[in-house]
Amino acid sequence: MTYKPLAREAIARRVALDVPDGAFVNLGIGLPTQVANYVPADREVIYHSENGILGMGPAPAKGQEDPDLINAGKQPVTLMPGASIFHHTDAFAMIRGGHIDLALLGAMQVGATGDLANWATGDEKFPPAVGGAMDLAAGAAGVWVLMEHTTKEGEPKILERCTYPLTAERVVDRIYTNLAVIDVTDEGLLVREMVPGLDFEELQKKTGARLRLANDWRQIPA
Amino acid sequence: MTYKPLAREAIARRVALDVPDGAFVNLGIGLPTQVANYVPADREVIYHSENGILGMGPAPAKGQEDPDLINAGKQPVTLMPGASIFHHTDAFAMIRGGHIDLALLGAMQVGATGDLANWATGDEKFPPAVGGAMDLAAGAAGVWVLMEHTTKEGEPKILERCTYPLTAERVVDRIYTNLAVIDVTDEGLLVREMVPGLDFEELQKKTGARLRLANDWRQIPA
Amino acid sequence: MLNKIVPSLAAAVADIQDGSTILVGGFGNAGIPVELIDALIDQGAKDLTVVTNNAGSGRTDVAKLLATGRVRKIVCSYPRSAGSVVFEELFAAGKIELELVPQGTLSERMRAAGAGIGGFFTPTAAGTRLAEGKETRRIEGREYVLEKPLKGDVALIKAETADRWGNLTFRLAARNFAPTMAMAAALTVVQARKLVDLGGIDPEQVVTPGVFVDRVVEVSNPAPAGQA
Amino acid sequence: MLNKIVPSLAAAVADIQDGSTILVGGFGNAGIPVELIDALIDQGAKDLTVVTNNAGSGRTDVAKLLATGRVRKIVCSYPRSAGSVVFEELFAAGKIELELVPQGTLSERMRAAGAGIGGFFTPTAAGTRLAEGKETRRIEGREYVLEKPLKGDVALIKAETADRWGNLTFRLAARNFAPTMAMAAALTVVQARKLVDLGGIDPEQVVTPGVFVDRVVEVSNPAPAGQA
Repeated sequence: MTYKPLAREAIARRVALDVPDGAFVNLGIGLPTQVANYVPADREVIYHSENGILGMGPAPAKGQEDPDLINAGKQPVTLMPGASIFHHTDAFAMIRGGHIDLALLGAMQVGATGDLANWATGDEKFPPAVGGAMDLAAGAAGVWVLMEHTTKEGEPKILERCTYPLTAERVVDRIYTNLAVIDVTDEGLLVREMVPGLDFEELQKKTGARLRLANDWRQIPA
Repeated sequence: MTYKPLAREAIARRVALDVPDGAFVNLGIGLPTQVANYVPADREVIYHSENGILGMGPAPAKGQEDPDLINAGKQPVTLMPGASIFHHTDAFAMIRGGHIDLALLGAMQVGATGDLANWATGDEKFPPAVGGAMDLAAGAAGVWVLMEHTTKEGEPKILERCTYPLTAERVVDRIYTNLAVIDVTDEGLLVREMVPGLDFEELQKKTGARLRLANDWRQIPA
Repeated sequence: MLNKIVPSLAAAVADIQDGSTILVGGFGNAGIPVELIDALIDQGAKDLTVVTNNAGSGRTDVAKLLATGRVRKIVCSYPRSAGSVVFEELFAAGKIELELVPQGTLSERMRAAGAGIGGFFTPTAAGTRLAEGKETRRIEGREYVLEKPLKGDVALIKAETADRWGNLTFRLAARNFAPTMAMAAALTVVQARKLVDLGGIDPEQVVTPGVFVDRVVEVSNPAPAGQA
Repeated sequence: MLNKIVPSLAAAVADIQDGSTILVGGFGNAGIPVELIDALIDQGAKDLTVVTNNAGSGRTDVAKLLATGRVRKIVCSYPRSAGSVVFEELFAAGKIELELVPQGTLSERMRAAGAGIGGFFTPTAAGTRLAEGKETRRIEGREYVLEKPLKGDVALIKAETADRWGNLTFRLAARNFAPTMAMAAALTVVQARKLVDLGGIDPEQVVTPGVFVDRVVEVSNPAPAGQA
């Protein structure tokens, strides 16, 4: 059988279906930021930015950008009615204190017990940069990862143990890739969904940790 | 020679002369609160209250009290232009972080090295209460004590070591009593001023710790 | 839709469990959530630990809750104040346990709970009886005491303005412990004098962002606290 | 009279010493005190440690300060961002030391310095390379790292409104690190877009109370940060 991996936007679209109504959500830089574009219109999601914003709205119209109103990725944003502004220490108190329901993060690697590596490859040539990644990973009530299932070279990014420097230990709850949706459970990695046409053995081959297939697994909805 | 101890108000009046222009000051409950009444009119002093006020003004006119605007002693106060309101945790960050220039506090006992006892007598009959006393004593940049020189029974309140439970160790900078003004220095207690007519030997007799008389000591100005 | 507004005081406190730790806002008589406390009394939860700065005065609000006999323990900085007769009677009779905490440490411990801090070193109370039994450490020549986070199951808070996301403002010094307690409890319940539409509070003037609040009930004419 | 307003940028930074630790507000290009940084460059202090979230972008402000070669060490969370060419060159050449701190820990460490906290346990970075060499502790089943206060000799802050007592407001997300840095430095220097009379800021809307501020200078048309 043949299968077609999800496009990057399709990963964001798939995650968006699971973001609960009324949730306080922090979107990581890059692909996670796109999730907001696909959340169903009947859900009200409150977006948090670690530079001191709750209730971020979409990007402003061209020419309407305000240099004092940017998100954690330094892109211009807007405020929704109900938004609030606070300082950095309070923004991270929200994160560290478990008040943010969900952090959607990109990843380089995820370990079988939910370890996350998304800040450094260990390559010493470039200066390291961590930003708020460790605070979000350790602090948010829920952590979902969005990423390609393998590297460009086809190496697995889901591993028994990460080889890259960790961002946090045992924090990832769920992994959304271009091939599958996988829960991190006390009994290990549990495949909930796969793209149409992909069989479990093929998925396991592309994964560096032991997977189990949920009894009620299903195809990722188109 | 005869001498006349200062009245309570006169202690407050004497302290007021030393409160610097532009200082951020926290006034303890009771006698210290009265100091504000005597600060010279050409000085601008900013009063802090640990329940979240900077820039407190005098008591409101009768009938103008606002139940939401009280000081740490739960008395109604007013706000000066330039006042600010903040929450308790920030109010104590100001104190603990050394941002309050001066705390004026009452005391039951003061030790020769600046130990302060002003919250409990050790009598177990009554429930203990500490309020912000320990935070102020440990945190304020400067701590001045206002008190009678002896107890009603004539027992000294300035001692080599306090016998009552401590509020904080080594924090008092200066002691204003109804008999004298005494600095706590690295070399011990140094008498700066005495009430007219009091001689040093008499003061020493009423004091439970060794005093030294400053070369440039003077009479407490009337 | 995110709507934290509940229709009644009874609904706001309906599921508070026996044995809960309840953080109660207020300093002196400013900021005490009188109506929420009354609702808690009507609701009937018992074996409570109450964390609040003062132990009530007069016969209403905190004092009234203590008088029900349902408070096992009180954690506060200043239980003995003008009119704290109910507390004093219970204390003298050995019917209530008291944990005395310096006021700034009380607030900072709740802030730690709300901010995910596992503990902190404070100079307050170092060398005193209130540090007995606690871990201490010398840091840069100064003695510090290790204090632990103080978390609530429930916070009862009085606010001035609220919207359906739970954004809050307060009135003058009635703010006191409320923003910190709102962070520090698993369930934060707010009585607000005025409900406004989303956007009715300027984003830069929100004092407590809605993320710290779970339920809001309107009490447009709150009773004064500390009445005899 | 308490008057923190100084007449010029030069006067605001006149006595900054060689070897100082300078906290510089801003996140991305929002809230960066461009004119104060320029004044510091003109003033000439060297052997500096700079604490700021990003390591500058373009060739102005933080990047321009780094390019002078007077910054021995930078403490930040995210030095590598779009346009951080000056930092990258210095780092590659071994001409600047980097202490990388997670963003929330960076802010909390400065808050601890400002609030008189001797140290705190945080779950952030537990089990990672950034906790190596640090004391750790298991608290209620979770691993925490002991972090120390981070104090500045000087903070350079951009505000929107200020009065002569040093009360401040900020504009939108330009607030970011400024209130915390204002608490954390021995000398807090502010450039404000607008000076107002005492009472010109509503007491409930003051974000940084004047007690945390030492000097205010008016810069009514601040330049944008991060320019090439």
